[in-house]
Amino acid sequence: MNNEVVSSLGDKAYTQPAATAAVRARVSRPVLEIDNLSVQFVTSHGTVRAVEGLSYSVYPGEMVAIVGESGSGKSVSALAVMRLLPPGTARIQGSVRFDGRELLNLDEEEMRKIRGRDVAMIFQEPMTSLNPVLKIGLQITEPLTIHLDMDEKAARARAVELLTLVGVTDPETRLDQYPHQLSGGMRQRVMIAIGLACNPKLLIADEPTTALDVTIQAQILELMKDLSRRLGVAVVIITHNLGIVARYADRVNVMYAARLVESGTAEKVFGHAFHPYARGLLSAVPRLDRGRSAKLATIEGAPPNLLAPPSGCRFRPRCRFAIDRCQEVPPLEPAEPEHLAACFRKHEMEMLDVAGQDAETAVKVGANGGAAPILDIKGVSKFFPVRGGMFSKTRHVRAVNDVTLDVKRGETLGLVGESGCGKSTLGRLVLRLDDPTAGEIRFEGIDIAHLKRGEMVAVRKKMQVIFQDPYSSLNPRMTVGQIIAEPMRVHDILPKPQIAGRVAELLQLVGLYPYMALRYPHELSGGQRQRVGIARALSVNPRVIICDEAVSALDVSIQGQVINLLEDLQHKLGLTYLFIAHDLAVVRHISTKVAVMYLGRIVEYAPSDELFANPKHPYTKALLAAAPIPDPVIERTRPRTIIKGELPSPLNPPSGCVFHPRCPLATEDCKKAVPPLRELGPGHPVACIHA
Amino acid sequence: MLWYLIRRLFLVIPTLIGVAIAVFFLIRVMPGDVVVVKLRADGADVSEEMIQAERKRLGLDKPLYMQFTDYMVGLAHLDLGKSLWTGDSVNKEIAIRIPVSLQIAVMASIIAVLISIPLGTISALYRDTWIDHSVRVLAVSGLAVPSFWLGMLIILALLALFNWLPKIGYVPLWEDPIANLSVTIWPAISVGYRYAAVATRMMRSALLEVMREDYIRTARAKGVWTRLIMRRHALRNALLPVVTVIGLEFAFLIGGLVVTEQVFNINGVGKLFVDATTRGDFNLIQGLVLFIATMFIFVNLIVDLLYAWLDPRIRLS
Amino acid sequence: MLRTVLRTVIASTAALLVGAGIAGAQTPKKGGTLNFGVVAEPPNYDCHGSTTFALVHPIAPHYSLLVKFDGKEYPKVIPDLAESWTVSPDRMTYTFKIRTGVKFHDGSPLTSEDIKATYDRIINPPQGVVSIRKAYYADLVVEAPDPTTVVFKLKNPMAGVLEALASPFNCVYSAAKLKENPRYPETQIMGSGPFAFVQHVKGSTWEGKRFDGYFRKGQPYLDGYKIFFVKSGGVVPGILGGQFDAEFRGRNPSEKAQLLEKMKDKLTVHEGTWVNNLMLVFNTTRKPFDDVKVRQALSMAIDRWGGSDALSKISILKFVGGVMRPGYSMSLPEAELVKLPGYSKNINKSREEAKKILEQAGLKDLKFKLLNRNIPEPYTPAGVYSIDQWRRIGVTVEHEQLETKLYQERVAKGDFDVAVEFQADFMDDPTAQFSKFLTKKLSPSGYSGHTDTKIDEMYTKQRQTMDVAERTKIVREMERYALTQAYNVPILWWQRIIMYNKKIKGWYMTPSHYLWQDLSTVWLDQ
Amino acid sequence: MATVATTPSADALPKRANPLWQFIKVQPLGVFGLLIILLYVVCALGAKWIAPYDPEAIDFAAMLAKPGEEHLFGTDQYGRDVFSRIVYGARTALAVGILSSMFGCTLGALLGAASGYFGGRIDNAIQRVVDIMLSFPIIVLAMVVVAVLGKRAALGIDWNLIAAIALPIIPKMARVARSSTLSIVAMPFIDAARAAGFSHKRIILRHILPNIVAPYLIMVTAFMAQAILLEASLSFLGLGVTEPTPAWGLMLSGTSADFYQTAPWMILFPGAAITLAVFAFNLFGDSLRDWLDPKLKS
Repeated sequence: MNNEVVSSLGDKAYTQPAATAAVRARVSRPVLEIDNLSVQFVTSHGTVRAVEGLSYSVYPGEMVAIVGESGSGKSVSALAVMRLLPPGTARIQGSVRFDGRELLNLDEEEMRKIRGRDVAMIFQEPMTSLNPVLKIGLQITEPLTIHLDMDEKAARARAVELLTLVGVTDPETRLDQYPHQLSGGMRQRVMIAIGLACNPKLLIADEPTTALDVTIQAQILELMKDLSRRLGVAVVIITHNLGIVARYADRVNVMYAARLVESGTAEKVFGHAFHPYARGLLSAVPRLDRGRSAKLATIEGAPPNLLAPPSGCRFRPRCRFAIDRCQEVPPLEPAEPEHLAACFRKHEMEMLDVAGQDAETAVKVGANGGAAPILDIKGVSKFFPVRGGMFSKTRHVRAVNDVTLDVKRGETLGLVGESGCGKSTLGRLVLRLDDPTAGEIRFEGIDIAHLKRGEMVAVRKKMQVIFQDPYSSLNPRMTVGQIIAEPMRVHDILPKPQIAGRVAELLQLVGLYPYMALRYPHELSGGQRQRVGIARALSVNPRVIICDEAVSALDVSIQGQVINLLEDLQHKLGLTYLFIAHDLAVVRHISTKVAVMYLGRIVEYAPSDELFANPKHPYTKALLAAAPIPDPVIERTRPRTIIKGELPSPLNPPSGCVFHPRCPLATEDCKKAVPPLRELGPGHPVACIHA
Repeated sequence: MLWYLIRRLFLVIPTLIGVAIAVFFLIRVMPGDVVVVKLRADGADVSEEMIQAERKRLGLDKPLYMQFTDYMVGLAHLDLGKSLWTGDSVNKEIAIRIPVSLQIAVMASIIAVLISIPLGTISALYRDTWIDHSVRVLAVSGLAVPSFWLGMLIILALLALFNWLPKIGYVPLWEDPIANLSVTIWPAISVGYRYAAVATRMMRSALLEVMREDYIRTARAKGVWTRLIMRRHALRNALLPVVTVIGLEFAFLIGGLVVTEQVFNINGVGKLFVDATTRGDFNLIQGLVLFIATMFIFVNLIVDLLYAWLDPRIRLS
Repeated sequence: MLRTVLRTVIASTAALLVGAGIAGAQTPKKGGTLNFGVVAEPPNYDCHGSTTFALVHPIAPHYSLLVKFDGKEYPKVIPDLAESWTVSPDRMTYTFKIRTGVKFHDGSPLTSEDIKATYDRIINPPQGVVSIRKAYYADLVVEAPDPTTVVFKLKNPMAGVLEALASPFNCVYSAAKLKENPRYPETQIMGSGPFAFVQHVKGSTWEGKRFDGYFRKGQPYLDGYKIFFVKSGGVVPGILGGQFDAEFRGRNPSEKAQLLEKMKDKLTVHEGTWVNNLMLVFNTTRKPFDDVKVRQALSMAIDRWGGSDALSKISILKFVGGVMRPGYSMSLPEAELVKLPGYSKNINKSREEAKKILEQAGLKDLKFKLLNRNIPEPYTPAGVYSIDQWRRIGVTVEHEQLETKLYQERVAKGDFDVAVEFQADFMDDPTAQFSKFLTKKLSPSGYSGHTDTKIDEMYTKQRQTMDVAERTKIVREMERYALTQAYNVPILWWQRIIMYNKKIKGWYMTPSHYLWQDLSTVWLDQ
Repeated sequence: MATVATTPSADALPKRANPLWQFIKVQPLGVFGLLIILLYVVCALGAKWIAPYDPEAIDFAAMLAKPGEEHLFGTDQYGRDVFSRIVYGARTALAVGILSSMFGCTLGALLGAASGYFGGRIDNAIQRVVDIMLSFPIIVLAMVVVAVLGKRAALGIDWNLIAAIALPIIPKMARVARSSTLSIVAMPFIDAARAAGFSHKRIILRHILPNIVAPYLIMVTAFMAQAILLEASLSFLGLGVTEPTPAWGLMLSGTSADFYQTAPWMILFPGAAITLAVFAFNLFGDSLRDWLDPKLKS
């Protein structure tokens, strides 16, 4: 819908060093000073200490990031600043000073006057954060009429101005549209426009891009950074994405289990973190700029339950370097100028952790190059019919369009692309959860695309799947043991008496304990559930496992654990993976070969290292450019080509090369014919006439 | 929107035809003979021969398929046939009874809407206070009290307090509004209570749900004052499910009327239906059932359209 | 030979006036509209094809009859269109002198032709016309030798001819109009009665206005009447609310109590017997009801005298009687009645005996189903009461209350154990009252299915016996026999309670709710 | 790697609490409803011992007695004890309410689950039938069914009445079950089951049905309330239970209607009994929904 929209920043690279911003910030008074803030929720199960002793400041024009895994209290702290937490259940203590005024003492009416005028907030889900039954115009002008007493005409004019500012084309028309008529990216731009309406001094963005695709994420973040600098608005950005922090934040606050564990400038925190959690986090995240050389370092275990957190340092149970003293709460103290950490052993860390960095190298098993492909996909398409009106023709969503791929035994094929590109559908076709419209899918030489239901059973024992959402991929009414045993029972893999033993074995294999067989899924954490999903897949001794966004929903530290597990299993059991993901870094880390999909088609296909080192297709390049790397030093020197526009509707794909409307290299020829895959290197086909 | 309307209208047709067919065959397997009831009503000694003659006169001796064809042909002309009891056309029989039933139904709906929206809103706003609790108790009771019993209690109360009983017989509103309302208001309250209760509950829970929505948080973050949040942001969204419930509950309203018209001696569609069933007047029953079902289908159609109109996500797609 | 021109106004013989004082010989006042309720609505307007009071109450004022029952001196038959009549000595020819100058509502004169056409329509209905009582008149041949004379000739001897001709359903129609359309009475009203038709709002009201050309000079007194069709429960509110002032079918004692409480001094109340009863029909084709002993035992279990006291307070069931209405000249006197099984005043003895009989028959734990209509008054109390009575002798009875149409079907098919039937007609004549006691061969409503032709023989005999004393003897013998055989046994006879606003005068209560409803003598004292 | 120590957190998870205790703690109103229901159940089962009089015994000496020591809730026109009739009436109400609701919901759930799981033509056909059935207001459908089927009593229960009350429930439950099934079919664990090559039967029985138990239970309780109300309405119209069987709706109908203006206790108490029963089922149903519906949980 919005292909024509061009990012307001175009191809501008980031040139101003972050340090200057920080220095400039020092000279003025902080916009926001948070001191010893704590938030508690009283629930029927007990008191949840969601935020404890949080202190930080934000200076004008500065972008401060708050990083942490889910449940670490980062969003709650932001809502507490805005006093938007439900009044009955939340207990807020400490001090929040905005422009010198103590916000926590204000009465509701005074606070209301500050909200939206001096402090604005942007939320994660642009889909649900806009009122579906009100026009965009009204939603933008609302703060203007409320806080600035503008009349309707003036407010409308300002709204047009704001929409132009955030890069929404045709703003006049947009004002009379409803949120559902806009794309996700557009909605988030509208949210930003609402936030900026009254020229606030502080903008709090709570995971503003988590729900968006990587290319759109880059557009939105660039916009925010640019606006922050141009308008001098201080920005607090809450995120779990370390790459974003590295690329955009001036200063970083790392939260763990309701407390701040490390705080400092981006360079210093990313350069040499002091707190073992921060260090672990940084090494646990797969990096786009590193190949599949090393196993990911992981933080074992899971974050504590905030109903009954461990005493002392909250990280103690997971910390390799914990000492007796850690039973006291470590204060957040400067470890060096502008760099604070809450760890008693912060100064020894540099020394201690080196030993830990003994990541095994060369885990790589090269694909046995000559072997015949175990999975051979030829010209597969899947069109979903969409019923139009009563009198209009049935149209088709071309979810997968003429895809050809092959996977060799023991290999991992990574399949990347943005949401809606058809990668999951392709996975479902391979599993025969959907029937392909055309083409053939050969598994061990048999075309399974046309097998009957009964004949598929034999294949199904050899091909299994792991899904993204660890919450809904396990039947909530069955115990873990039943879930894992079920395929074995049904397919008579093992004699009945041996099944229980095998379940215990499998649980251990995936890093769980046999006693967990009696638990129900909801009694496990997300990471544990994903392990159960893996155990279930392994129960039939499969050859191939389709991993459909298998780690996307997990927190960074857990994600690292699961990725390592998958790699281990591959070595042990000689598994072949089809790894579907949108996170380029994860794909790079785990895959031997990578295929990039766009709008139902493969646009580029190459061995992993080759693809990331030498991307040919402009879309691949754009994807890589848009994905931030969790290293501010690298980020600040990386040229950033932000791809414009958004993904077109697969109902009505562009003619010729489907990427041409967004492509910087596009010419008239691109609109004419679908570009064929051309071999531009050994095993490196690309579908672009300009590459 | 226009397309939506047309499409919805077209979808109604097969349902109506299905209803018509189902009604016909359902009724034909109904035991009992209208002729016997009619001729032996007061116990007269009626010979079998006489009964057969009457059956023939009413066309009940025709084979089923012929009766069915006549019925469907009639329907195509919007003709529901003739009452086997009175010999008058079913259309006419129904038309006579519509005004009073319709008026009561409309009044009950108005009562429901007028009560439920403010009450549900207040209840949600003052959640978990005594106001909320009393509204909820009132609402849950509304679901529990049988409308006919409520009607009897109203009569008892009127008799005890004012020594006055509602009159019988319907005077059109425009002829004598006071006489009209003194007849219709009581059954309207009897059946409207449940209606109001259901809508109040829906209003309350919808509003509470809406208040948890992200866009309400957005509005608060914008600094919109609470009353404006309620009016502009919450109410319109919360009304959507309430509108649906009002449509669905219309069926209950009709059901309530069937029983309550007995209590208040209202010469309405409900009473006609009960009479027709007791008499076994096939044509009238099938005509009435078809009529009521059609009404219900159309009320829901209107509600759907209203919903679509209120919700831009449907209106503009 | 009977010849009656009785016109004195005296207190109703059958009516007991409560709280109303004695209706003195006041001079009727003219004017006003009589508003009254009717608890059912006629399906169509044809008297000949109907059996219901729902037709009589709205329609009787529109039509004249040949002769009619006297409201004040029931069961005396008095002239209506007939001025006088003679009966031949062999009682096989009845000659009626018709009034002159009688006009239909459309102004056309009424002659003997119209009466002949009417009775021809009743006796030999043309195609498409329903005449329910045609069998009753099958022995009659009608002639109209001149415009003022109608002659009925009997093919066989028949008792009670005059009473039969006084049927309120024998509305006299216009011969000319019948010729045009023999079915006109179904949808149109065109008679010669005291009131002309105004309108019928379905489910709601019926209106008539005075017919100035009515043949009785000075009558009717009313300007018109308006009927409100209400459910039974709507009568009391209707009268209390002042919407209408009377209901002429009959109310139950609790309604009487309610109305008396609220409008004591403004109410006239009549109470008396009613030519209606509820009876138990035993299905003699089923065991054990084929056994006369069992039937008697079941009848004996029912305390009629005690039930009369109690049920009369809550329902319209009241009088203990046999096949004939208690108090009617041909009925069995009480002294004889109490000797019959089930009528003993010593209920305990009676029950003991019943128990013994059942025990002897090996039916100690007898279980059966009682089929009944689901009409609250008086069927439900009758059912509930009977079941309770049977329980006292250890018999378990399940109550099957069905909608009338389903009930009718089951009874007609003979698919029941015991059923609660009712007997109702506009007169006490045994020929009408015994129809349900006969074999199926003779009567379609001989539901008990017995094949005892002795009753049939006695029935035919009494019908043909024209001497009243002789006939009474046969009838009493027949009643004794029928009650002893107990194919059908009456439970209780009904009480008729009529209440209306005191301002209504000139209405007399007969034991039948079908009679004296032409409203020609009714006036309003206001 | 395989020996990773993962699970200090597993033990930190809240212990599996006793669900009944949980319910009592979180849903006091629901417990209140449940207690009332239990009270009725006790009445129904122990009617013999609780009721001071035989509910069908006529005693004209005590006709229309006012509530008092002798007769707690007074007597009706036959002198029958109203309190005893209400106690026994719980049998009818609960039997009809529970049985019809269970039959209706079970049939509806099966239809809905089949409709949602198989989709396509089967779904279309079932949906059309459901649409048609839903076009009749409940009482109208029930009345026609009662009229069509007549009465068929066995074990002291009129099964045709139960069928008549159950029938209108079927399409409503089918709708709910279908949408629940659709949302469950969309869940990855169903895909996992299909990918594992399980049969339709196994998927429906093991994976879908157990997961629509919650909406099923919620609907069963909700419809029990409706069924009791519907039975009362039908009995009131003279189409349900017959005299002298004690049933609440019946106690308000027929000849009782002639007496209630002078003997109001005859209708006050049975009506209150209906109201309280429906109230209790609604209260319990609401709480059950709040408790079982994960959407509203947080």
